[in-house]
Formats: sequence, C-alpha cells, structure tokens
Amino acid sequence: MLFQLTNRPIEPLVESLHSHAGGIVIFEGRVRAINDDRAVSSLEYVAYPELALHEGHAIINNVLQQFDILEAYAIHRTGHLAIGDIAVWVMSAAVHRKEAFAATECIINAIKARVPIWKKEYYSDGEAIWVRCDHCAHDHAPCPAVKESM
Amino acid sequence: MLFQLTNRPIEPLVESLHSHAGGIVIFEGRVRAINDDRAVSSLEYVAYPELALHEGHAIINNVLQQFDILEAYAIHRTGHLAIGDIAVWVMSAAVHRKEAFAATECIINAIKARVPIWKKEYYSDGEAIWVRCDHCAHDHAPCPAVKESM
Amino acid sequence: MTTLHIIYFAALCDATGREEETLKTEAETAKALFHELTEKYCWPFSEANILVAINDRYRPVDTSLQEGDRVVFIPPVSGG
Amino acid sequence: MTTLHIIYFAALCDATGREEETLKTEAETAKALFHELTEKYCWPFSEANILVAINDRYRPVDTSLQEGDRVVFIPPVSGG
Repeated sequence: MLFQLTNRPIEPLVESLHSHAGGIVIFEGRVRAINDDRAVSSLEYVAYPELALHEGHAIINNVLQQFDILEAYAIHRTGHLAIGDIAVWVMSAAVHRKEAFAATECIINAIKARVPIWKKEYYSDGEAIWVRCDHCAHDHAPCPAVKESM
Repeated sequence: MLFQLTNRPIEPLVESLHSHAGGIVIFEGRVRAINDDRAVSSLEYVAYPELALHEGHAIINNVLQQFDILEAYAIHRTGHLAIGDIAVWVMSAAVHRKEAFAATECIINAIKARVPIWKKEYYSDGEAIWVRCDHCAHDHAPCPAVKESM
Repeated sequence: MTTLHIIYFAALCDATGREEETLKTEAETAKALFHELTEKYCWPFSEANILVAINDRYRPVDTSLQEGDRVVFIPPVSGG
Repeated sequence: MTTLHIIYFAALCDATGREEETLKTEAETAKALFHELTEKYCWPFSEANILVAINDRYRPVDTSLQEGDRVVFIPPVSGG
C-alpha cells in the first residue's frame, strides 16, 4: 500500500521528544548494492574518533543555533557494514516541518563534508578501495554548518 | 549525546528496502502541545476515506514518476490522538539523498494541501474547533503533486 | 429534479447537524447546490474555500449533477 | 628539530604502511611536513586535497608545529 489511513498508533522511532515538536525529519544513509556502476559486496568505515566527535558535535550545535529547531541528533557507524545496513542516521525536530527538513539536510551535508570518516568499498570482483569522494558531498548548496571551523 | 559513533548496528525503521536505496528520508508529523499560542490537550482527525485513499495514492504515484526515487509510502492517522502521537508518517527512498529529501517534502506538502482529512483541536480550556487552515500548508513552493488532479 | 446523496464532514457536518441526507433539488450544478445548502443551513464558508467531490472524486464546481450522484463539499483540509 | 607524533588513516595509512609513528623533523609547518612525508612515502594526494589536524582539531596548513604535537593529515572524507 502506497498510502494508508489507520486508526491505530504509528510507532515512533524516537520515543520521547519535546512536546512542541510537530515536524520530525529523519535521514537514514544505507549501504547501497551498487556504486559508480560497480557491484558492492560490503563497506568498511574508519573514523578518526577524537576529531570526528568534535566535528560532529560542532555541526549539531551550529544547526541548533542557526535553524529554528528544538532537537537534533546524529549517529554514524564504524567498522564493517553489509548491504542495506544504516551507515548514518540523522534526526531534527522542529515546531514546523520546513525547518526540520532544512536542518536534517544541512546536518548530513556537513557530516559528509567535514567529519573525518572514511569508507572502503569492497567489490564483488574482489577489489577494495578507499572512496575518494562521494558523489553526494558536492552537489548541494552549502549550508552554514558545512564550512564552520574547517 | 548530539553526535555518536557506533560499531553496532543502527536498527532500521523500515526493514526491507530496495538494495540500491542509499538515502532514506522520513517525515513524522506529531501532535504538538501548543498551536497558535493555545494549549492543545488532544486532536481528532476525520477522513473522507474513499477520496482520501484515492488522493493519497495519486500523490505517491505522481512523486514516484516525477522524482528519481525507488520507493515511497505514507500513512495518516484518524480518530483521537494525544500530544506526541504521530499523525502522519512519510518515507521516500532514493539512490542519492537529495531526491529523497525533495520527494518526502513534496509528499507531505501535497497531503496537507489536498487529502480530505480534517483536524479538530481540543484545547485545555475546554473549547474544540475544526482547524480551518494549517500554517504549514501554504508557506512552501508548490511541488508537482500538490496541484495534480484538483 | 434530481435526487442526490449528500455527505457532510467536519465543520460542514457540525454546521448542518447531520452526517448525510438524500435530497431532491433543482440545482443543476454543484455550485448551485452549494448555494442552496449554504442558504438552508447557514454554512460559514464562502464558495472560494470549498472544493467538491462527486462520486468520490474531486470535480470542478460547475460540474452538472446527475440523478443518484454522491456529493461531498470539502471544507479546507487540515491533515498532516 | 621537533619531535611529532603522526597518525595515519585510511588511504594514507595504506600508502604509508603504518598506523602511526614518532618522527623528528625540521619541517616548521604542517604544509612543510606534508611535502616531506609525500616525498618519503610517495603519497597519492596533492596538498589541495588534504586537510590537517593538530592535536585533534582542524588547523590551517601553514600552522607552525610545536614539540610533541599530534599531527594527522586528513585525506578526502567519505562518511555518510
């Protein structure tokens, strides 16, 4: 079903949020089976934890200051991931939805631009390479949190 | 914690998705405790089901045609809801995130503009009114699915 | 005269005091029927704020009414 | 001469063949150190594609190096 009506509760992903939060926008980045036309079998993420946590917190704090949102969180996987696994999860909650969409998109753009985490792709043909540049990181208008502190 | 690194799986909200889906954007619309500066105690949603399902399906099908996305779904509550309950849930999955953000925002804008569902707000002072116009429905650029078929 | 089945939702249900009714009318279009019912029930909406569904699909307000049509006037929606 | 602690991640770790090392150098800035190490290890990155972190914070490449600094050259990131 593409569209449903229901009179039963829709289970929330995030249980407890600010009572003024009306619009919640969640981004999940998942491991794709294909990248640049190559069949990917798995991924490995390596982080530089001391700097990654500092930058990640700075991104969220910037976005909390610069957008009219109530809450924001992000989490990023490290280690070995399979196809379909969630690599990164971002959430913003706002009174109205427009700000939540903008904030969540800004956070994921900033994470991809400046948090020191690297992805190694393992291909079905046996090769494995450190991905030098993700397509998605450069095709967006910059948001305030992307450039901050770099 | 505003930003975390983890080497353990992040549990997905939607279990099984297209294996090419790299960017998933989810919108949750929740019942706010305050609307137009009035304390809301609960909400009631009434739908005209035959037309609501037709319009909801048309919105999702339009968005599937007009955006480069792999999957999209939406679900809307009816009946009586408490503060914090999810009133509407929308998901789009795309190869890249930009299209998923645009598609999910378009779907929720279109649902608010043309799906025949009405909200009655019950206030802490005992009054209850049918909300004539939600703030959020008009402050966005129209997307293709909003106007289709009306 | 056509016989129509009319269903009322939300604010129009409250204003009309009923959920549905079967009605004989000389109104030839949805627009004419809207004005007839507005006068009868003192509806608090202007024509500009109302859409119409005939047989469960949105239709232009100048659509001609046919015997047995199911007609719903749609006050401003507020889902989401 | 300053003594520095250098940590290598991802493609730079592979290119260098080690995860970290303690190094004595006459390089006075991070930029000079980058060119010294690029020559030594044949790194496959140009200066334009590399950022530098000193003591776990991003710093400009012309930052002066101090005795005991922890230095990390950051190849293009690819998280998310």
